Amino acid sequence: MIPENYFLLLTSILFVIGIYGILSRREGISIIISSEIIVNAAIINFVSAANFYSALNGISYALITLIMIVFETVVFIALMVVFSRKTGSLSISKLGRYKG
Amino acid sequence: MEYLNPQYILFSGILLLILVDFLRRSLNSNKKVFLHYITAVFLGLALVFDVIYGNMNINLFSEVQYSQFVTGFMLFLSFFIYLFIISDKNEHSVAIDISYLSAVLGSTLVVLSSNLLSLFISIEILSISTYALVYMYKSGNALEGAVKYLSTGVISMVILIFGISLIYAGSGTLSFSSLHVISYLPFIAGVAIVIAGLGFKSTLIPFHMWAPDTYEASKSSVTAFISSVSKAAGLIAMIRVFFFALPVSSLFVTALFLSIALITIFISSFLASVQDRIKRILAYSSISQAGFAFISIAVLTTKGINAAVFYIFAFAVADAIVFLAYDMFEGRKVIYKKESSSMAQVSRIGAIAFFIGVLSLAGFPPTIGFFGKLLIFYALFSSGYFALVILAFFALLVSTFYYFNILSEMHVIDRITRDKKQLPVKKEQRVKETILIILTLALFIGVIFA
Amino acid sequence: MINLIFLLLVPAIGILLLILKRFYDKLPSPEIIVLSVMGVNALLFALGLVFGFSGFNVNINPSISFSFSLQENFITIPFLLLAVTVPVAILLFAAKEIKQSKSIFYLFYLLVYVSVVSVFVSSNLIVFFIFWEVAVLSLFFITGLWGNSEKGKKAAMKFLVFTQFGSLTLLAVFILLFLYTGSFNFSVVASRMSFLPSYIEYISFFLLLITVMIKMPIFPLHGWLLDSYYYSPSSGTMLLSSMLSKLGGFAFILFGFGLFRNLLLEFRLPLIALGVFTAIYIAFTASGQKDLKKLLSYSSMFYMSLIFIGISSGINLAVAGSVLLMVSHGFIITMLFGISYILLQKTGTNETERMGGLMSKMPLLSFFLIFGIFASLGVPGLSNFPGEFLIFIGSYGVAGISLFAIFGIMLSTNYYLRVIKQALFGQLKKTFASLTDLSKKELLFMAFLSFFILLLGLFPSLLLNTLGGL
Amino acid sequence: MLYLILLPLLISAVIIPLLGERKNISWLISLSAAVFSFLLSIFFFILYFNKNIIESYTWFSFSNFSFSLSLIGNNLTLFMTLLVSFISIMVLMFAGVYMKKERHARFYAEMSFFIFSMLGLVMSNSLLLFFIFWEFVGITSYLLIGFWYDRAGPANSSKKALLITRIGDLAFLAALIVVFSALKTFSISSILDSIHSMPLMALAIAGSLFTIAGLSKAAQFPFYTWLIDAMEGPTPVSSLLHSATMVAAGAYLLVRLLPLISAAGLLNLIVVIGFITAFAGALLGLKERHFKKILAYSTIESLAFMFLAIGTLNAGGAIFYLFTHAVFKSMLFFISGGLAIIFGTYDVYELNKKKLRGNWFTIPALIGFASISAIPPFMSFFAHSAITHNFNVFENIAFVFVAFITALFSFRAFFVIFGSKTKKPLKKEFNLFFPIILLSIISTVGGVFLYFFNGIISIVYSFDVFSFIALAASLLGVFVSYEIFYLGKTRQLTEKMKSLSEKIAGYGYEKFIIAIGNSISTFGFYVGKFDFMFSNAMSRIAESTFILSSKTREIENGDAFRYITAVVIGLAAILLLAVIFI
Repeated sequence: MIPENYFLLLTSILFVIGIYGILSRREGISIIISSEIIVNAAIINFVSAANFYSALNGISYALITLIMIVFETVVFIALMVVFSRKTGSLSISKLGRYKG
Repeated sequence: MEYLNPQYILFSGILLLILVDFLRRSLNSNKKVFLHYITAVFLGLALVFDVIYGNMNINLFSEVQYSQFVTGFMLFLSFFIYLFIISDKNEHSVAIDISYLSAVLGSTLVVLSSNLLSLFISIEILSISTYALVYMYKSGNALEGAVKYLSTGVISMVILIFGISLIYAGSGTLSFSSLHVISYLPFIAGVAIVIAGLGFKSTLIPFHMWAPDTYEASKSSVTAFISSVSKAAGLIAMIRVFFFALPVSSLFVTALFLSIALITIFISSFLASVQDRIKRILAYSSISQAGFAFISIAVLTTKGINAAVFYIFAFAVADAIVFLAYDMFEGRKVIYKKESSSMAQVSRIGAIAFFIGVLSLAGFPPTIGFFGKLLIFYALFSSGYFALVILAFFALLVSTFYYFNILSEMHVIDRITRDKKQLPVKKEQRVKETILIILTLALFIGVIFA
Repeated sequence: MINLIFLLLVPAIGILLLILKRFYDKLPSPEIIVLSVMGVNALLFALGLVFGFSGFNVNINPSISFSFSLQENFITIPFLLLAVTVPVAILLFAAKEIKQSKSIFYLFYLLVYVSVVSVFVSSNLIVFFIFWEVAVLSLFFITGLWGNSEKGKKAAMKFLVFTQFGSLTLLAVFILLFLYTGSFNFSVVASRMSFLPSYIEYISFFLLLITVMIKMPIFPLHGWLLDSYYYSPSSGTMLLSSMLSKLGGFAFILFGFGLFRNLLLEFRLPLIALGVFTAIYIAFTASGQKDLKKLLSYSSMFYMSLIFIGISSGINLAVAGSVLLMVSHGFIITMLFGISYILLQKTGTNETERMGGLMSKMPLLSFFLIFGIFASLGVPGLSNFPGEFLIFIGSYGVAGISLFAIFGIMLSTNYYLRVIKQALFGQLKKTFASLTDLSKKELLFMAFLSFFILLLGLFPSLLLNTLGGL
Repeated sequence: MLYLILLPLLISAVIIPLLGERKNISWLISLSAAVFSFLLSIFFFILYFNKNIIESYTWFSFSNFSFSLSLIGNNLTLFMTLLVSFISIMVLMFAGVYMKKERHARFYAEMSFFIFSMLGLVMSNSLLLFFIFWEFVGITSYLLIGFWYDRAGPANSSKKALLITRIGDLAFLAALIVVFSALKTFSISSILDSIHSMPLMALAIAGSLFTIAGLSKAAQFPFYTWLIDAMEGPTPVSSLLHSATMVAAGAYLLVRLLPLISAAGLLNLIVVIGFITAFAGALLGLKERHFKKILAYSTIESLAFMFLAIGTLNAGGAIFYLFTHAVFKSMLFFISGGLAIIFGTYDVYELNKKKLRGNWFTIPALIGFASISAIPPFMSFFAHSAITHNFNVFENIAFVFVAFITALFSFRAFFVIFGSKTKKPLKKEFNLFFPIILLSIISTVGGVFLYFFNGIISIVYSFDVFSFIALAASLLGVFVSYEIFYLGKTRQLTEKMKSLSEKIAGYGYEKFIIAIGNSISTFGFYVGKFDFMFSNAMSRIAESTFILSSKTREIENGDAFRYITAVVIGLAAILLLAVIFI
């Protein structure tokens, strides 16, 4: 039985990796991919905690999360498609019409 | 009777619309207007049922003391904002109706959720449909607004779910009734991350940066929805989590919340005062309103929560009014502060409603904005935060400054009599003005809910 | 018995009529509407003096103790007299001054009127505050929209931000009172003042002081005064000086003297010293002014500082004197500002040095200017004297330092006489050869105010007898 | 019923402006009002002789404090009303001649009000009422001095007069407040009864403030300058101001409050000031060329005599001298005015060229100047001896010098004006002739009043050695001035005297006062500037924060990536805080 803390450590590392991924690239797609890493970390958390507390609802939370994040990703990618069609690039830094 | 509550109504509305849209080929394109009316009817029905029967009460979603009031005003605002949207003869697709309905559904669900995960789901529903609304309701450069909103939103959502998962890992439950504070690092970290995640929706600094741009980029009537109903949902979520679920009354949380609130109030006020475009001023002012509501949440007392709920109501109505009114002016190219003088030419009633709305935002009596602030200060005083109130006064002064900069430029009034040259008034403008009048009346009558 | 609500209802009807005038042009002109509203109100007030006033109460939201309740209190009558009469005079004046957007101007005008009246009669602190703010707002717009075209807006903004801070501190006081007494109702609050812990009492008292010092205004917080007095239209300046500054004094008496009397007595020495300092400082400041309107603005503040001395002495004699002085100063300063505007209109300048010898062309105006100046110098028989006298007698009993304020009167004699000498005496300048004297309407304005100045000066007991409750 | 004396003049003051400019009617109204007052005064004088009737009315009252106005009828006050109304009749008659060509309504209304105030002042028993009339007198005199407002001189001098007397008014006000706070009453009679129950401090303050009030009203050192300038006003005004009203009010106040002043221990100070003023007035008068200003200096000096009497606790002497002085001084002013009407000048050397000796003015003028110098058998000789009654040796010696110098400077004027003989007689106008003759008769035979006077106020005469020495000094003064100014001998001495007086005049007291006035204005100007900066400072601070925030807005540069970064930074900050704190 792997201790709960190991999972937490793993997910924290994943979280940090995800954050790093978000900050390191400016392409919309890399943002969503890095976000997926964080979501995966969350799912791992849910599942491992469900195992730890031997309660099933953790598993269902993980599934629900998966579904919701899929919606989000879909919307994001759809928008990115439009975006790349309009601007010819995926970098979200290219926007600057509205500012301070 | 059990099913006659707004959530089911809205949900069935969404289903109906999807069905009809699916069968759209067989429908005449003139009939699209009919779909809008159906949407409006569903919203209205939801409002009526909320008033009569209250909300749904199931496992993950349950009523709390203020939920009927909050969903009530959310539905009220959504209904009128929607009427305002459809009073424009612009063609818009059924998709917008659907996303609008689901956004409303999401925000009412946020109020009711009694589990962190259901809260997350509700916020997701709300967020996703508002992304769609911002993008699909075409105006100028909606894409930019949508992208900014969405990219910030996605990150906030994943942060939120990660925080929730940490809380689950720490405590083994996500239900508000069984959650309790434990001093366990993952749990604490989870709570901290949840603060950050929820901060996005309620536009607290530093999670606010998308807001001015998105507000400015999207159509003003949509902005009205985002800045009132959707933001109200975010703040209510804060209340749900930090007052009911995790009653953490430690000094640290209070200090953190208060400092976030103060930073929000001050920075947004100062930023608003240097803006040139009216809509952006309003956007920042809306952020500062959220700060005020949050300052009241931050004291984490019953008085504070009551004050916050009332204040959320107050600023949501006022925000809705100013953005809706601004929608009328935006169409006539009233963009910059110095152009506000021509507001009254566009619509006199619109200008007056805008005026009163801004007064309410600035907290001038006898509007409910004043009573909201009264309650907030009351809550702060009863918890003994005297210095905080004085600080808040200064922020209020700054906000008075920028609000009245618009108003004094507005000549609400000066030009009306002099220039007989009124733009031609269309029938839909009359409808819009009526809506504004009703909302403005709410600014005065709302006192009874205090 | 006259119900106090009528005093509010009549102007409210006037406001409605003004709004309706937009749509039905057949209604009489705004001036006439406002004048008749004020006439009816004055009549009601007179009837009320004879038959007595009765209170009014409607509960709106019991959970925050918000009820629309009106009630006479111990200093209402003199202030009501001021609020009911002076605006009539200002109206006579504004009818000439305001040329554009009349109906809107009078809308704001009536708003100021109704809110000042309501502040004086309201017995619920929220109602008090609401009308307090409405008055500020209306004057903000009057200053900003009808004032000096370049600087009016900035001045209005300064006025708003300053007074808004004062309003907020007042609000804080109200909330603190509510917190510990559980009610916004004035009489209930007054009866439960012992519930307040002492530190809360201190805090509220100082917050109240800030409010008062901004509103009246008193030395360190008077920054808004000059700009907003100077750049307002003259009728706005009159409203500011005769009505708004009196609200500050009213609040100070009602709350400072009525509720926090112990603290007032405790702090009266420093407060009186502050008042004396302000008086002398402002008298010096005014001596340095060449511009008549600026000079009058500062001199108005000088009298407010005397009032401050009177109230902060906490002796009922001096407080009664402050009430008298406030009422009388309302009349006098209105008249003086009116004259300064007429002079500006006729001579094209506000600087007394550039006038000269106007007396030979405008004997009536000169008469009223000299009359007003002597009235404000406290010549017995005119209305300032009883007030000043009572203030000095009362405050001397507790702090000998208050006598030094008399030095300020000396200085004001100096600058007022300079005004008379430079503007009225001396040789008539050739450019002014075609000046004409007061018109009928202006004469009426002056005579109306002079009547009250004389009346209150000769029979101060008219007001003093109503102050028995002090 | 005493207020009846006041009513006619008040009514006339109200009616005259209402009637407007009509030929002579204002004059008639005011004159008849004064006559009425005079008759009423006689009536009341007889009625209340040797009684002490107090009539009290409550003006207003508040919480146990009653602000009452009361009039008192006794020998002193009613005698003063007689004097004031009598002199007023004379002055108004004279004004009928002098002011013929001016606008009447304003002048006579103000005159009536002025006389009304003075009558009220002398009768009032309540200090409050006293103060009220005191203020009225001051302000009406301001308006009267500035009657010719369109000339530069009156405009300036009226302002100066009111400013300086206002010092006294406000001192009076302050004293009033001090006294009232101590004794809770305004009634002079009860105040004087209970002086000893007053705290010493309050007594000293009140006493000195009252003294300042009296000094400034009576144009004593250091306040005397306004009186000289006040000569810019019309001559009837000057004569009224100088004889029985304005300046007399100052002395009268101190006479009424003499016990208080003496209890405050200020008598010696008053004596010293009296001597300083007397010397200064006489010396300054020596160089003056303007007839009215010479008379003004003599007024200052005469009032100084009254103050000497007051300072030696000799109220009767002061009042007697006040009466005497009122009579001859108003006559002298009539003469100066009459000459000015005929010759159009007040300059004594100009008048000298007109060859005046021998016309009908000569004898009254001689009587007048002799009265100034206190030469028997004129009334003022007796008055002088009444003044000196309580003097000690030093005071007596000083007074001898004063007597000499007084005679010198007053006869200088006489000899200069009436220096050369004329041939043609001057026309006599009744309104001018009658008052002058009547007053000169009174000044001549006034000594007979002595016994009568003694019944009114207790006066003690002291015809001792010093009074004869003083008389001798006066005669010497007359002789010297005859030698110098009439015969023109000893030019050197003349020059020396002139230069001496010019030195005194040039010691810059006038300049000093003007400098004070200017420095107040300048100081006020800088305070005003400071205030302007001060009030702008706050808005400056506000503006600087806006500049700061216009920098902060740069952070939001529209780059969505930056927004995400902000979210992450916020998250990191919160996390860090959470971890650190827990």
